[in-house]
Amino acid sequence: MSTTTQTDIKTFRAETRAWLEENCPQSMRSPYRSAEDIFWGGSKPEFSSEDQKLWFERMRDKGWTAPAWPKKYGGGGLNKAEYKVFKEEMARINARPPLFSFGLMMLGPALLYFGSEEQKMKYIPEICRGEIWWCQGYSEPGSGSDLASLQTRAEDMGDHFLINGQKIWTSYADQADKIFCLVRTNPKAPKHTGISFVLIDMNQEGVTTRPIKLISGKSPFCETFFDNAKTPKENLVGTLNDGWTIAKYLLTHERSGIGLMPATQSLQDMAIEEIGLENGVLADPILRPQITRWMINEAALKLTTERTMDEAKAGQSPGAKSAFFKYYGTELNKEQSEMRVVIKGFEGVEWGEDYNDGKLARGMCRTKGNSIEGGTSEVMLNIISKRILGLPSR
Amino acid sequence: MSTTTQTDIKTFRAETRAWLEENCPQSMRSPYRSAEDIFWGGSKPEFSSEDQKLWFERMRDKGWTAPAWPKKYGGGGLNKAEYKVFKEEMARINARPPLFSFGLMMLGPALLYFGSEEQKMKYIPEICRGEIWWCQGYSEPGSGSDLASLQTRAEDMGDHFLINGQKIWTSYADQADKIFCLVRTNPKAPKHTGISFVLIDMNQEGVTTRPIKLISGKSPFCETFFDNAKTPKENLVGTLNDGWTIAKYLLTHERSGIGLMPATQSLQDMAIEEIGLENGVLADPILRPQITRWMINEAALKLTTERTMDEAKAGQSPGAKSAFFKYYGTELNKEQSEMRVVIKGFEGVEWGEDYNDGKLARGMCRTKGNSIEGGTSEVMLNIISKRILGLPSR
Amino acid sequence: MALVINEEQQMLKTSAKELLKNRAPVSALRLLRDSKDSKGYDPQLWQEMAEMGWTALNIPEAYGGLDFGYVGLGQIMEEMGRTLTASPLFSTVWMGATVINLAGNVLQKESLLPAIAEGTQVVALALEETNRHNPSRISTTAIASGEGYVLSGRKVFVLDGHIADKLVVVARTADGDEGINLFLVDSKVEGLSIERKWMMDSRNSATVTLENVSAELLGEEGEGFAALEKMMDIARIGLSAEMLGTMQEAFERTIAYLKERTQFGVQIGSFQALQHRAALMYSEIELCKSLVIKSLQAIDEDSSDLTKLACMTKAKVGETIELVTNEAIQMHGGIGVTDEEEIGFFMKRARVAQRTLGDYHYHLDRFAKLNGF
Amino acid sequence: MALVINEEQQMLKTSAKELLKNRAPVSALRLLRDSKDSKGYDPQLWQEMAEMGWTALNIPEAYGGLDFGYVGLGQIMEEMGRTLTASPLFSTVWMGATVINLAGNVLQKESLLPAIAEGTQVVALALEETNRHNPSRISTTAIASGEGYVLSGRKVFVLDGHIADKLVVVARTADGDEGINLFLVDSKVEGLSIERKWMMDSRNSATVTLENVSAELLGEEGEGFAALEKMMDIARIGLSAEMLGTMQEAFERTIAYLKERTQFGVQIGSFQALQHRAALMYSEIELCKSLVIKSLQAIDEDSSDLTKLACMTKAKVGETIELVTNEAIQMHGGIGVTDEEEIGFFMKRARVAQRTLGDYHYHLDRFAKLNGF
Repeated sequence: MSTTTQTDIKTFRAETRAWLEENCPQSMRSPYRSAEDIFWGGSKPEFSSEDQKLWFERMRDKGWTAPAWPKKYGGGGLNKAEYKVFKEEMARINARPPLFSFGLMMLGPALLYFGSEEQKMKYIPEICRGEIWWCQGYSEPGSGSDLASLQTRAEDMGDHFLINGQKIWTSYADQADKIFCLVRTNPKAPKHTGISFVLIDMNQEGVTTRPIKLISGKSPFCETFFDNAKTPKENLVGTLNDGWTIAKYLLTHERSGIGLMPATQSLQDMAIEEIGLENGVLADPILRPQITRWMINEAALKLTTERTMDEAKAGQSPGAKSAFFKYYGTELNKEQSEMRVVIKGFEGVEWGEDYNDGKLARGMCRTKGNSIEGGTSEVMLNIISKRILGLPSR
Repeated sequence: MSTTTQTDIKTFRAETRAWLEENCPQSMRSPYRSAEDIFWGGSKPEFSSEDQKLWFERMRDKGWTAPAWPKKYGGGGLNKAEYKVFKEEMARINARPPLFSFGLMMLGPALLYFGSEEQKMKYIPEICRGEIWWCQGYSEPGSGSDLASLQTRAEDMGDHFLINGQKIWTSYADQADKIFCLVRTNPKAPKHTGISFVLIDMNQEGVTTRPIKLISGKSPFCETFFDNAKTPKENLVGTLNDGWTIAKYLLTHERSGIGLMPATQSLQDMAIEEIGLENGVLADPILRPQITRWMINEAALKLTTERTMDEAKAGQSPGAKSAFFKYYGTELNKEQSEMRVVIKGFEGVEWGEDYNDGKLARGMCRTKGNSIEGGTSEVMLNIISKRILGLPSR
Repeated sequence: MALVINEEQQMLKTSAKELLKNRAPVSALRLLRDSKDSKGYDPQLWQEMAEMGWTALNIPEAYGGLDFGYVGLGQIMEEMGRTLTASPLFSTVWMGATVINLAGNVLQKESLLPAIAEGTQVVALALEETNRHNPSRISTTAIASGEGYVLSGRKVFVLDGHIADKLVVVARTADGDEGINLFLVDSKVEGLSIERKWMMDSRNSATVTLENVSAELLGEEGEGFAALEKMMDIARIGLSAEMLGTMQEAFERTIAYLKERTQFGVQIGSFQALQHRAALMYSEIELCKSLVIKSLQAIDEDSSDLTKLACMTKAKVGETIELVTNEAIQMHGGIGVTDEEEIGFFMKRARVAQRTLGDYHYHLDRFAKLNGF
Repeated sequence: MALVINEEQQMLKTSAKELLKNRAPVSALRLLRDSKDSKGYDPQLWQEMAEMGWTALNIPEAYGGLDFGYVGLGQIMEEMGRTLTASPLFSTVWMGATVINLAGNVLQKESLLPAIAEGTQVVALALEETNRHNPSRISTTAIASGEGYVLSGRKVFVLDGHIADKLVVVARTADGDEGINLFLVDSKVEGLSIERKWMMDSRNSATVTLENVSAELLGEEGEGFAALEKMMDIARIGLSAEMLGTMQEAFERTIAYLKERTQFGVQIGSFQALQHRAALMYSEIELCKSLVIKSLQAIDEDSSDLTKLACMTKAKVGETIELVTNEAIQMHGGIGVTDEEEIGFFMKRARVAQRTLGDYHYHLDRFAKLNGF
């Protein structure tokens, strides 16, 4: 990577700003408002607007769907200083990410770290161009937090693996082109060993999916069934039977992704608008300190993210701290969504006939999963107590 | 025991009321206000007033220091119905118990249940007459909640046991005449077995005590050291090596004793007086719902005591429910004493020079021990989860 | 009075449990929901309930009832809470029959109570006008007109509104609480429009608009608000009994799951952190049980503590049911957030019951006010 | 600004840790307490602190200070929080020097700040008049008289009052907050009586009575309250830094105890229920750390967010220190409630620090008001 002088950076900022001003459509300059605002890519891409398509194509052509990845794999090749400027300039105009995918969020980082050069050259450019929709096959029915107990088997058939088993919580499996998947390649080895990380084509006989309905209503989650599915052996990522290493790496990535969701209206404004003030204070005297505590905790959590990044820059390793962020962020998110329901009273518990109705109630139901998916709060607390605090196991 | 007709009971009530009216001094007709108001008995009795002495002696002579115990052991011989009336009539005039002791609270019940006839005839009348101050020797340094790990040994020397070891948290050991004590009589047996329940004279060479100072200041607690102390073998209560059965019986008795302490002024009145109202509501908007929740929980806990007794009368066994009462009562007590400190602000954190100063701060410190002594809150929660809810051990 | 139920009440509870287990398990609610049932309850089951006498328990014998008392009716609610049974029992019997009995004149009682007792009349209370419970903030107007009144306004969260035969409408004849009165409105009357709402708990609720609707005053003018307040306290206790059943069922299912589910090679119920959280829930539920039985008895005894007890009970039960249903889902893990697993239904019902007649915020605040701070 | 301390600040922190470990461990506070030390602090240690420059860190170079900034001073407080060190640093430097620097005129600064920097002057703030923090409820009067003023009133909870050379007294010249002003009072002056109070945390506090006491106005009339408010925010942040140190030390000692103590044949730290409670505490402390560093930086940057940050920080730190010190005692079990074990000292200090300049109730309420609800 090249080093950058202060002058280079100034120039880069000016150029980026100008380019974004010219190329980012006005309608793409606001935070996501609903699931439809996200473009996922894939072999059958669906755009919700012309602007969304235009914005994606322009950014793709510049390599800015993955700005910090190496150019030779289709990324933008920005160095750290440039990437920081890029993010600042995007934030300045509230520009939406042009593409969101598990390829960008998870598989790409894993391949860059663990993949062979062939795998990088083959898969990463597709991810940057948004051509392939990847989904993730980790959890299995019955495995829950005990991920290492997984049962899906991949049998070595010489040139390929034969895959049998079942995955659960595979988001968007019904729309995905391919899946990155943890499978058991040595059934005799103890739990954490004998697991491998493989890439599998979803478009084949032997792979079927079924959507899962949640307490909040329809969901992106699916069950995925492998019935004599196949994948060539070159689709093994990393070392055979050492997939657990990659899994852990990715779980940490995933955890940092699940956090506070952006809310359209602040709790405080919503409460003032709906409940009103009496003698200058919120007319629900119990909710008032709850909101206040939440606001303070939320601000403090944000500052803690900032501090942890600053400490990392200063050379202090964050260690297992992602478990803390996952835990605290999801609990805060559950709290705020419960409070929104409380604030709106009878309207807050309306469900409606359609999935687009009853947003508050459904949203609250959905957040119940936050402290379960990506590692339960209990598992996060275990990690904090053992890996950060060094408390003994039994 | 005799059965009692409704007419008998009416007569008994009238007689009791008249007797109490005539014999209970006015100054004994209010709740205990401080530790000095309690008469503990013992071989060197200390009365804080003439009235206290008079009241004790009159009650003692009627056998009413232990109204429901059999007459032949020095009790009042009241049957259930009469005892209920007795308590109601005592409560009617707020009469203080004339004697309070571990003999009455713990040893007596244990002897009545597990003691030999000789032991009952020897020890129970002394207890009823308040002549002997008994203390309790259960905990040891290092045993904590794991009571069965105790190390104090009693060696069989033919006609007597030779006792060596150390006890902790022995309340008033420095003033007591005798101690009822758990000792290990079979060092080879697993933890819960090999423990015996013995009675030991404190007034002998080989027994020394040292008071323990608490975070609240001076305390009744002591450490007690046995260095070749002796006790005759007839002072073994129950079966050799089966003392654990008696210990469990007594722990349950003890737990039901530690509960909410009577407070001089209600939280609510204290808060209104100290903090005041604004627009009709308490001027501390955070404390207000805390007090409210506490009041509701306290009332609900009292009702639960009542309900549990009613259920017991109706034949439903309370099972291990005393663990719940111990847990909840002590947690509530800690909460209310913290709130009193908060209400009184700067005055609440005054300590003063003397143990009688700084009652709020010291009281709060003292309550911290409530959830530790007599079985920690953690042990109580373990008992609830295993014995009431049937959750599995690991 | 001993804080236990007597033998007769126990028999009633046992028979309720039996009927509900067979006729109205949680799957019955799911079916009503998924089929978008137009009534939102099972009229045949409702008839069976009436035959078992449930609709007559709190109605005086003089008006065709059994005069069995609210403690008994509370046992039914508790059992219905366990099965999440949808029925008009709360709207019609706890609220409707109670308020008609408290406020109505003899003629009104004679015309309405026997029909309720027989299960042939569904009555809904049209009270709320804003998003949050507020019985004093009534702007629906009632204007005397001929022998009756004419009502105009808009009511929300009218439980069982769209299936009711009669509405008891809370409307204002003058300023202040004394100006708030109760009116009987026929559900078929001109100017009344009723829009069903689909709620989180899959039970019935409606928005009701009144435009110059003819109505009959229930009882005497000036006495409506006092009757409304007393009825609400009684209904809060009934609802608390239901919520107690719901939290107990959710808790017991969770304990069973903790014993059954294994992770890392052991039953998850052997993890001490979960054990302690379970023990905490147990403790809070014990407190709720005591408040509910005491409050139910207070209704039958016409105790002067009724208001405080209702307030404490709804507050404590409301707080505890949130704790228990949240923990139930979390402890069920991934399966707990799927629609296929029933545990989510308990959480959803808890949220709507919480809002009904004041949530625990409302009652904590009210309890402090009742105590002068 | 990056939320980390720089190298210089780190060096200062390390040297503070070293000095305090050797010269002022918790046992030093115990000794001051048990000997009922007449000063309540160790003047020789105080002199050493001054020699290390601690008393000069926030004082401008023009007045003999080091102008090192509050982030550095906060590191000292955090370390002193760990050792529970009794010293006049908070009263004299955080409150005294700050308010004199904010409100005083050049002459006053010249006469007082260098002496504070050298450690030869102890200054106490006489603010509170009621049992609970309330800076607006001032009834001590200040009446102009000749060139100065005459003050009368009664002040409570005057930290280090009985060892102070100078008092900064908050008194009223007129109604309203603008009528509240600051006055310098010599501790030896006629009409002033100072009664030492023995506090739970074994630190110094006094009740001060003023009867027609001669005083000098600090700065300009009408500007006192604004300076007081800003000083209080700064001091709240300093106190929060100390409390952060206290909670971290109590937490670390508890974790060490959990690893060391065995029960039922295993280390008690292997019990999952305790592990999860420890992890919760860890999380809350992490949040406190971020708020404290951000707030300290806000002082040095003269940020417009200072008030909100001070409010948030004192609230969160206040809530967390109660949690942590209570859990620390509970997790230490029986030994935790003995006076012999030091852990109780942390709980006691926490309670007094909580009360100082507003407890977490006060600041939660204030934060809501600052946000317009």
